Amino acid sequence: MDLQTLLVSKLNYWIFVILMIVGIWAIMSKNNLIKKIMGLAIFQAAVILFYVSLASKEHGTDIPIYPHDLIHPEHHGEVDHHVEEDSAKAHGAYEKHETAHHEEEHVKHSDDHDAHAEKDAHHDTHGDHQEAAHGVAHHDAHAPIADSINADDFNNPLPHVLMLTAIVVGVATLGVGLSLIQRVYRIYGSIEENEILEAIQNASDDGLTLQPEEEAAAQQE
Amino acid sequence: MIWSYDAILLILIVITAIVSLSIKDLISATITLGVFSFLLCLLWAEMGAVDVAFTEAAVGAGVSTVFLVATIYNTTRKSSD
Amino acid sequence: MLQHAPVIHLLAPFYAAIIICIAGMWRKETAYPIAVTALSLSLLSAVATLIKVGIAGPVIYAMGGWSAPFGIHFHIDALSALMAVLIQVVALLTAIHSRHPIHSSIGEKSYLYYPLFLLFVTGVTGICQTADAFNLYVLIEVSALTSYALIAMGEKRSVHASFNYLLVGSLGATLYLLGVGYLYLKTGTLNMQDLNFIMTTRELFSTPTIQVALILLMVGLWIKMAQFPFHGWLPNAYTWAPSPSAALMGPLMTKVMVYVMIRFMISVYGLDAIVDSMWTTWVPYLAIAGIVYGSLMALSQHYLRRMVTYIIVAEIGYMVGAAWLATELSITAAFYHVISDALMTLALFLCIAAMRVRHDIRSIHDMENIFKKMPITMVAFSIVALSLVGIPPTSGFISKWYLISAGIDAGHWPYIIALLLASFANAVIFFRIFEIGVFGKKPAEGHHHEESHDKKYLSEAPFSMLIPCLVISASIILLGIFNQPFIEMISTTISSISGGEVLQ
Amino acid sequence: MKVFQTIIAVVLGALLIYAEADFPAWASSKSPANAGELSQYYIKNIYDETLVPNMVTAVLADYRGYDTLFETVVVFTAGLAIFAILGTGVMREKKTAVPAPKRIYSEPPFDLIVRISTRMLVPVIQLFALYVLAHGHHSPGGGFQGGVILAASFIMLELSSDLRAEAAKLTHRMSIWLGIIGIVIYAGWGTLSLFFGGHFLDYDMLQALFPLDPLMARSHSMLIVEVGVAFTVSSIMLLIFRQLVSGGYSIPDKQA
Repeated sequence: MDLQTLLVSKLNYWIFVILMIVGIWAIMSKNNLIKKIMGLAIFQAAVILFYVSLASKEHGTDIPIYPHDLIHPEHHGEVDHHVEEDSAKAHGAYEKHETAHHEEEHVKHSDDHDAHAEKDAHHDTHGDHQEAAHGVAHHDAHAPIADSINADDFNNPLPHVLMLTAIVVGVATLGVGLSLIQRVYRIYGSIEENEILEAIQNASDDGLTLQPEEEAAAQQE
Repeated sequence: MIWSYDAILLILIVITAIVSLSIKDLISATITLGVFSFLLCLLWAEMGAVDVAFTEAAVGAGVSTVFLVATIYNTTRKSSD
Repeated sequence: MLQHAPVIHLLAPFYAAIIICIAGMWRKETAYPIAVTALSLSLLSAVATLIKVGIAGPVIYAMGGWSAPFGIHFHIDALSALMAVLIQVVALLTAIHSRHPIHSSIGEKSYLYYPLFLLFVTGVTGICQTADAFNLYVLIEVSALTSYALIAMGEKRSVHASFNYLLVGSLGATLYLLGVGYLYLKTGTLNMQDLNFIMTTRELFSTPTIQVALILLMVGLWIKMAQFPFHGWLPNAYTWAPSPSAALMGPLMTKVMVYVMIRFMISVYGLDAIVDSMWTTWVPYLAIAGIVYGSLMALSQHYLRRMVTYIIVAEIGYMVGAAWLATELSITAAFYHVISDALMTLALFLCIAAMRVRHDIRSIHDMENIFKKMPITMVAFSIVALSLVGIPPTSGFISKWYLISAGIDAGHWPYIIALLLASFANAVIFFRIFEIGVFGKKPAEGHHHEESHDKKYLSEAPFSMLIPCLVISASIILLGIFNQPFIEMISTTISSISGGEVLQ
Repeated sequence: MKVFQTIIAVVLGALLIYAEADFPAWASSKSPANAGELSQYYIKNIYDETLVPNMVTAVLADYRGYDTLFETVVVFTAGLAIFAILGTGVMREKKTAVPAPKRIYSEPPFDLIVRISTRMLVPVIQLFALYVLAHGHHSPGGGFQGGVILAASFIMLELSSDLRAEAAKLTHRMSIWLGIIGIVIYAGWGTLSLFFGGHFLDYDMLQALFPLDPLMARSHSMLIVEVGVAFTVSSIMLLIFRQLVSGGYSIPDKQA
């Protein structure tokens, strides 16, 4: 395909490649430790750009949240008391189905896992559970809306979930990295890679003679 | 998901990324990284990823910039490259 | 409760970490006993799962009750069950060992050290059991973050080493994440079995995206396991870390990444797809470079801890090389070597830490007459040395035997030569140590050996450090002698996975 | 030395560009990821199985709840790690190039405008944070975003007023406590379902606790889990900020 469609149709992926190159180049060749951490942040942002751009669909698709009218079709103006009746009825029907399950009355917020009571929950295999989950779908308070949804209307929710995790993990790594930078600054007096390596070099000719200050400090106490 | 709006944002993102890595003064480099993150948040929102945009704004741009400035406060502000 | 065993030996260290955080703030000394009881409980549950897997075949535990592709679930076959048991054994022995060194070097922060220790074990155990590619990334990050902190609590130079490890480790994990993203783009699922199923049915293996995904995954994992060109972070990180951290992470972090690599090779890509690809030609040569580099660097070190780190780099070369010969025998040999090498690395770190605590021995030259000073620890040390060199009764010999037979079977002669060279280098290293240890410095160097037998001279390692050393060296020998069940279990699992039938 | 790095970066770029030719068109609903069985199932069945309109929150807290649990553990671990690296024990380092900060940065230059405006804004921000947390099922938001905004309001308060006074109010011990409470709520809620015969993190089984059907049980369990996440994220982000600003000295020694 000619360059125009190649470039236009996949602009996100081109920018993602450029950002990755910038990020990995910064991590490797920047001298300042904080610049290296920034390079890492940009590198992770590039991967997030890749994931989110593979989740979006054609123009006009909606954000991955069900619009209100789709969920409660019968809410156009009528009083919603009959909705409560359906749920009560469905709830009742559901109750009979569930009595077969052996229930334990005590509600112990199990904090210490080792201490929990020995209780064999004769739980049938998870396959059967899956059937129960599908079974449940027919009992809920409103008509199942699965068939009335056209999957192409909404963006793919899965990459969004993965990227929520990736962003938070990125910030956690950033926090730990910055605390390490502060300790490095306090020990060597600089956050420039070359100055730190010099400080390490003349602190000890090799690993052998270095007497770890902390260990010595700890022994003195 | 207007393509042209997308393209402008992406170009701006690449520019702010490169600029934030090349500024010598660390505080302004951090602020540029903040701009980079907020542009990313704008891009996610525009691409339909609303939750990711919210997280990027709050966690990615907001808190990381605060952490970076806090660290620069405790170390040096000037950087050699 | 046995049905929930896979979750129990994941939650036991997790809840113990939380309890220690709470209890530790008031009384520091409660941290150690809680950690040891939690790890012993999780060891029991891991062994129970191993037995169950041995009898009933792979255990599938669906998280949150959702069926296969929609929710995350554990797929525990013999490989992951063995790894889980190995992790709990290493963690328990390191926890027992860590009482004395932690108390002396970072006593007042022990209520922080043990939660990080246990969260690392939780993350690594989770890695071995999950069947979801993205969940693996989150667990890699959990174990990575804890290892940055565990390293940075060591000596002064450990902080800079930990920062370098953070940069390179996060780079590796993000490359792994990108590799998973490429797989998801082409197949649409994140579950390992599902990936394999879709990739085989749609013959996606030859498409550029899946090839590049394999490159990204492997580069990411090689960075995390310190394979030769990407090993820069490992020597400094494990040399300056506190000894219990090095004893915990040395055997576990890198070996679990080898397990993840093998899991991706056989369960996701499938052995038959990999065998005829060009990977099986150039990767063993990369591994050979790693073996040669690691052995030569280990030979040239005289600082004990740094020497062990280079031995780890060489051992990783064995495993990657064997795995990428891509025959069932070679992967069985690689996996067996994962187990035996984890035990050997742990034993080395424990003995060296014991020597350092009692006689402040840091390098080879300090080890004068060590056999007289610490006879029991040196017995354990010499057993490990024999195992590293590959002398029969030990597990090192068995793993080298299977590695070399796999090399012969695959007809890859340079790999066999590299293995023999590495064994020879290990022999030189350890016999040099024995020579100094038994006979002391040569008289020509002007050191007369004082034969005084006062109390200070013959002082063994503290009791809590001695037991793990002995247990580990005994288990090395036992693993060597009773290797047949392990090899049997591993090879049947690998052949069943790569035998084409897809475990849905 | 710079040449070597640029070569590596360019090689990685070339590798990625080589793969791009094979990518499906950028925003195509026919691409394997979007047309795959997994995402189709999610889009179609989420509301029927969890009564939660926001698909992302549903997948985050319920289908992949185990992922989010370990993500909360990552945040908690980061807090512990920073506390261990920069914590009190480090203060007694003897021979360091730069002496550790002796006293906490206590009194910012008094600025009436900043102080008054902060005092007016903080309650509004905290209210918004709780709204984001509680409304995570229906609109974008949830545990993480709500927690971080809550932490941001405390950070704003501390930056504008006296850090030592603020530190005394919410000590590091309290922050770790809140972090633990958050994780215990999340993991404990998952473990609780073990006792009712379900698998780990299986909210269906918890309808025995609530007198309502499993769907509502799932929806409410997700809210409880999000509250746990918000506890951990807000307290740990505040702890990380405190550690980084004060260089690990914000903890009054007697309490360490």
